[in-house]
Amino acid sequence: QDFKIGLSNGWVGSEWRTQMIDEAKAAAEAWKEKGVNVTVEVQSANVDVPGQIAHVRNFISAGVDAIIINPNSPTAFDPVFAQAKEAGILVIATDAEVSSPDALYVGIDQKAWGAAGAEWLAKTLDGKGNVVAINGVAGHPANEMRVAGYKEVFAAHPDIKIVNEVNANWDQAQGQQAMQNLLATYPDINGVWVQDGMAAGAWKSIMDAGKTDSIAATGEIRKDFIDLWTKDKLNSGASVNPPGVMASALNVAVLMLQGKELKEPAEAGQYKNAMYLPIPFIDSSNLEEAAKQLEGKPGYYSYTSALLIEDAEALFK
Amino acid sequence: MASIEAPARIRSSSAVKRVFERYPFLPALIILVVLIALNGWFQPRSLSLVGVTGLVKTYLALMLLAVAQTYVIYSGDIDLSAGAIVSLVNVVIIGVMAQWGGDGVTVIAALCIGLATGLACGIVNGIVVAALRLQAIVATFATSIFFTGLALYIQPVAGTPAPAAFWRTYGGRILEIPFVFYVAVLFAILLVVLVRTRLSLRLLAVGDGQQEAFQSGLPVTRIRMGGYALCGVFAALAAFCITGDTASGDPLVGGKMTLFSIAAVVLGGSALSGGYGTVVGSVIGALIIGFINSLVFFVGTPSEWQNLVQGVAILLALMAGVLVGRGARA
Amino acid sequence: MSRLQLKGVGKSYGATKALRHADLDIEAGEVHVLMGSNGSGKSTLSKIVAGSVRPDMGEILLDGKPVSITGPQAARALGVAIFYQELSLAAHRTVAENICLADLPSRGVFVDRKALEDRATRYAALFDGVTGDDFSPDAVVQDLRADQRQLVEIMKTLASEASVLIFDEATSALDRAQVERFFEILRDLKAEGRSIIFISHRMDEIFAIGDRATVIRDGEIVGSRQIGETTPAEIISMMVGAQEEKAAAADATPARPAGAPVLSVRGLTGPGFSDVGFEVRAGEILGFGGLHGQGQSAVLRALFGANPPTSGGVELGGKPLHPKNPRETIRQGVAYVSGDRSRDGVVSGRPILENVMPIHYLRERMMLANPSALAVKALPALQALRTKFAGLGHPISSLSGGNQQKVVIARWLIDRPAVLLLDDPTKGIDLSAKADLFSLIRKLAQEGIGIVLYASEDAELLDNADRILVFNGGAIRRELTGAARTRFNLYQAAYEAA
Amino acid sequence: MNASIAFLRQPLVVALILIVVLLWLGETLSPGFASGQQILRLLIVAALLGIVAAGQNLVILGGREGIDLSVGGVVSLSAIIAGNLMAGENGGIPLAILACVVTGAFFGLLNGIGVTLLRIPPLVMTLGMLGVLQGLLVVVRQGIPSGRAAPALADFVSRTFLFGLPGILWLWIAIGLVMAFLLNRTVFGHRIYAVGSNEQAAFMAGVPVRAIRIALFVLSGVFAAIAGICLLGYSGSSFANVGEQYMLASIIAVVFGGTPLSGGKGGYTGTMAGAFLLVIVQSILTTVNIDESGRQMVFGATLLVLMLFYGRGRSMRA
Ligand SMILES: Nc1ncnc2c1ncn2[C@@H]1O[C@H](COP(=O)(O)OP(=O)(O)OP(=O)(O)O)[C@@H](O)[C@H]1O
Ligand SMILES: Nc1ncnc2c1ncn2[C@@H]1O[C@H](COP(=O)(O)OP(=O)(O)OP(=O)(O)O)[C@@H](O)[C@H]1O
Ligand SMILES: O[C@@H]1[C@@H](O)[C@H](O)OC[C@H]1O
Ligand SMILES: [Mg+2]
Ligand SMILES: [Mg+2]
Repeated sequence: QDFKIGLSNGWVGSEWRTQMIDEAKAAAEAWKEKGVNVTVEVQSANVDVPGQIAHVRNFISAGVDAIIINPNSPTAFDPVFAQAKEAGILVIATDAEVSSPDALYVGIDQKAWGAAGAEWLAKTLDGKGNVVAINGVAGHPANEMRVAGYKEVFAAHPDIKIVNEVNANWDQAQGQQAMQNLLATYPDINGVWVQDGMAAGAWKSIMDAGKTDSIAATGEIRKDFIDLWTKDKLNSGASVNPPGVMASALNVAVLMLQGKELKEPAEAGQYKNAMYLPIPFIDSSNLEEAAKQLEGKPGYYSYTSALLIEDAEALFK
Repeated sequence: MASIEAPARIRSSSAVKRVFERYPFLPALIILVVLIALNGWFQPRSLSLVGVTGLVKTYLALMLLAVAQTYVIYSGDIDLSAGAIVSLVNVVIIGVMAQWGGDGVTVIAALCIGLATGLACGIVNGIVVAALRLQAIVATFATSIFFTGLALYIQPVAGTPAPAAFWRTYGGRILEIPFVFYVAVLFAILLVVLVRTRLSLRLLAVGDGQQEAFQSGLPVTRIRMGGYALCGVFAALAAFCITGDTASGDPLVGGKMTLFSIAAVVLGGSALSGGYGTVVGSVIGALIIGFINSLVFFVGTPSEWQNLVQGVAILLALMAGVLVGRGARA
Repeated sequence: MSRLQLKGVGKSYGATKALRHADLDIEAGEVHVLMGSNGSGKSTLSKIVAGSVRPDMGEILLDGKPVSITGPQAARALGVAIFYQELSLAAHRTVAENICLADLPSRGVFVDRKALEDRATRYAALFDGVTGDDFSPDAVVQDLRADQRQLVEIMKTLASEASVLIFDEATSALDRAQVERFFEILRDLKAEGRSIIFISHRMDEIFAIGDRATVIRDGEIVGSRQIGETTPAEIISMMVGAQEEKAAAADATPARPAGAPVLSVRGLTGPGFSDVGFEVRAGEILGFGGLHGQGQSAVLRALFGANPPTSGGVELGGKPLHPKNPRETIRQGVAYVSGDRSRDGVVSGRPILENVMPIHYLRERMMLANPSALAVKALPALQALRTKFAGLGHPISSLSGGNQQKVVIARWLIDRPAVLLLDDPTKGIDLSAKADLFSLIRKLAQEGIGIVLYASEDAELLDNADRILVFNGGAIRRELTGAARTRFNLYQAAYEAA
Repeated sequence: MNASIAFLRQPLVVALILIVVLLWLGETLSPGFASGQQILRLLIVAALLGIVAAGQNLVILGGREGIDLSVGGVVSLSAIIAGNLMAGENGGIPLAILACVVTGAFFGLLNGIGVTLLRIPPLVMTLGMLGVLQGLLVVVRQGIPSGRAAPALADFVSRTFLFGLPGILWLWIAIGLVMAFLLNRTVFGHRIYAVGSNEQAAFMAGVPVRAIRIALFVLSGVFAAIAGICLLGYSGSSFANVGEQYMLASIIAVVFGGTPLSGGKGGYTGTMAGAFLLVIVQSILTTVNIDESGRQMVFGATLLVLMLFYGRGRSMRA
């Protein structure tokens, strides 16, 4: 069996995305053992939404069997996915949900991801205290879902007060600057909800301000940070969006191309087309384990997990 | 008695020179033809009707935005907020359609409101740059931040879908011909008409020297504002295309297009310093960017190299455009 | 009743009083000449009337009625049009578009191309035969020569059909034939009853076309004379004021020195000239003559390395010189003064000091610039030219044109050059500054510097050059020495078919 | 009276007054904002921007629409290279500095060559170069792991070094002094202004126009590279696109410092104040609790209002 799969990634601003592509390529390789020849064609570049639509159109021109996309927009691909479907191409989105009825989402629930961090923070703070949030790019769907997730959780804890929310554009240095400004303005912060790489920046400011012991903040999953976390015994917890999501999606895609049917149709999420993957969580209880997985990896390498072929097969009839 | 002609100026090449003077986009056109050929060579299907339709759909917005940018560059100005205007108009029309429903009348009303929004943004830029005389690069960067904020206010997160009738029309066919081709033809007619206007000519004259134009009795401030207003209107048209193609609202959708629109204008042979250029060139410039991007994929560039190869190719095309254009004209 | 009247009009730029309380009457059907040295306020007055400069005080009346001229557009609406000294053309537009730009023939929002072309052709036709045959209404202005651009600016001014026409140094780049034709047109306009303000530094033109002359000195109107009732000498003495009268007269019989050759040129060929050869001796002032644009400037710029020659041999003080760029030639002792100071000379917005020093920096290979040490070098050079300035730290743009040019010349006086190339150095310079300049040049020649002088004014050449090479069609056609240096010979050689 | 108004209108003075006003405003809106410690932290952030803006300033001064949009890319690349070469070890610092400076100079040189020898407009050349650098970043990060700052570098940026100021502020002050000396007391400086104000006249006076302009772009690349190293020290580890935010910010800092984009006049002292001013505005906006949309609208409007204090172009009617 021969399948050609196109992988589209519209943002290469973080190592997470690089790792995502690498893991997906490795997953394709792994199919060889099963006698299935999966070739991947990759378009991974910094593009805007129109640019990524061009990715999809290029794949259609190239005649792929399936497209797996980490999309820059939830809704903007509806028309082009419809076109892909017309051309008989299977479309799977990962990492961010899409509204298209012609596509399937395989990845984590970003809202639950945001909520998980917030739950940990609320528990750590005993349900009370002053919290600030440092968010990614305002208006970006993944960011907004995560924000909705933490808001819901904090709303359920009347004694937790969100004193300010700022956007630092998923940029580590901006996260650090934002945290610095927030620390100066709010001397009585107890908790920080911060995403991804910005967490490392925020923690740097917290440590510079000598508040390591008095502040609890969410963390991230790159080896560098996990090491720092272990070494300085940070009061942190990180929900994991594993870069392996695209590999998981690829395995699902191949099985579908083989004509297999899902046991439970993918009908989760707001668009009723999602198949959610589990969200691991790292805190003091399993920090060591996480560190072990990352041993020997480069500093930018993220803690990961993916559906192996067997795991995926279990989901099909 | 006539003054005697100095012998040095070579007159033989003046015909070639004339041609390039009149059609400054010729070098760009040559680059484009080569790129199209290469695309066809490496991926024949990219030149099929579907492939070409897809390309037009994808890059029509950039073409329109490049044209928008051209009008301000004509007069020696620049608009770093063009992409932000696209985003703003995009969320405005999506918002209106979501509010009022997606029937034909509403869609038309939404588009009118969108045009008005683009026009208003253009006028704001015109006031800030021409009337208040702030430096265009920094002032329109500031307005771009403002417009983005406004877009975020109107629609805090990307998403809201466009009515199906809207994008199905845009993506569909009429009499077996893809709708976008009608749009492209309309667009071409519009450009031909605009070339003949007083505003076009006067913008170019202002671009040749504001002080001179003012002293000649031209209402320079009003003309420059006219350029920005036109830019706003074309940015709104670009937003319509984006909305047709993405069928949704996104407060950040146009942000990255600004710099590409400037690159497209330069690729098309217009002078950034003003006074010299064509809108056709800018359209070609936008297409060059599009074909470079797809060619990079079709030749099989490894993914981690794609951005670099695109960057280098665009830089080389920019340089070639400037150099060939100058060489041919000199 | 006067067509145009100025009453107490004044304008200051910071501390500079460009125009003080000016009163002026212009009649219908007269050519009214404005005379005055550089920076006396002629252009300021003109621009105020044309609306592009805002006066600080005073009143302007047209046909006896006070008017408010709020800008160039308003001025045109009131029937006032102007030829700008520094031109107002759009370089990438065609001649036709430029001629009609201010008042585009249109149908609705569209340009009426046909009407535009017709109108432009009509005005261009006025100069048929003197424009040069590469001139046409659809030529792009950028490709035109300086004289052709001036003609376009004239056509543009005429196309306004205004009743008051101002020509601010409209003839400075024109050749004799073009000037003649222009004057014919002016006479026709006069006959139609239009009022013309005409500004020029050329005395002969003024007496050829003017009806009345008004002299401005230091922003103040000194007085008016009927042209028929005055003499050049009277005008000049009004211009320079009592204390400087002697300055105008130049030495008519220069001594004939004959030192060693400083500069010898053989078979020099380049853009605009071919096979040019000559020799300049120490202490000699060699003149370049002929109609303007016959290669004189091009040769000088080539020798300086600004537009390098394509072939030929040059020796400077016996050593070969390869003029590749100014940097190299300056180092070897070549100096060059351009008449186009705003283009080639002045670094506007920067202090006078920085404008005097660049040659010194280069020749001394300096790295550091200590202002007080530099002032010691700069001041004598400026004083030698009697430059008027308030302080070395003031921006050069605060000076009048003539004084700016003196600063530009002064930069060559700090380190003596071996040869001084003067490319119409007095263009737009007033008479007293000219006199200063030429006496300095003579002095430099006597000190052994070889001097080549191209002057577009014949009198300057005849008065100051020891020997004149007449250029025509990019080549030297005649050499005039000693008693042969007459105006007649000069014209004859200049107008001979190439 | 006139003299004092003229004094108050000098860009540097305007910037300083605005700084004081904004600090006061910040303190009012959120007490603690104008505390000594916080001002120091803001100055560190301003220094990062200010160092990038030094190069930007030079390029802009050189005239001919001089502008360097590629600085952001160079900052990012330099941070990554530095992080990898020092890999958390102090011993790696010298090599890292050398490599970054050479890299910055190299891309500056390419820009300079494109702009002068090929006569590509600077905006176009450096915009194209930005695309190349962004692509290069992707390639580089793929091949080599992102590195970490050496402890000494981190200390240099954030720990007190002398008289209560961290090393980076001393570096910034030193750069300020060098720039002032360079621009006012050296032949090179005078030539920069000459080229920026009237290139043709400079050429005719023997100024090596092209060499000067190339040098300006090289210096811009070098300053951006230095800023990249400092940024690495600031954030501890390198990561993608760190420099992106400096592209337009550095231009605004220059403009707020009183150097018009047309070149030929202005200087670096103003730019330093301009950089600080911009950082203060941004910080105030982070500390007030409003929606991001509101923040951006206020930020955009504030920039416009601040611009009114500076370079309004001349009226065409003199
Ligand atoms: N825009 C300006 N800013 C400052 N000073 C100016 C300006 N324009 C003219 N001046 C000054 O005003 C005075 C009068 O200048 P104006 O140009 O009117 O002289 P002019 O008689 O036309 O001289 P020229 O014969 O050199 O053309 C001069 O001292 C000049 O330096
Ligand atoms: N022969 C020469 N050798 C060295 N430098 C020169 C020479 N001629 C001009 N220059 C200088 O080199 C630079 C570019 O020259 P050039 O005059 O061709 O530019 P330009 O014509 O003004 O450019 P553009 O065509 O973009 O308007 C300028 O700094 C100019 O002053
Ligand atoms: O977790 C993030 C992922 O959701 C985003 O799409 O890419 C960057 C990651 O850091
Ligand atoms: Mg040129
Ligand atoms: Mg004048």
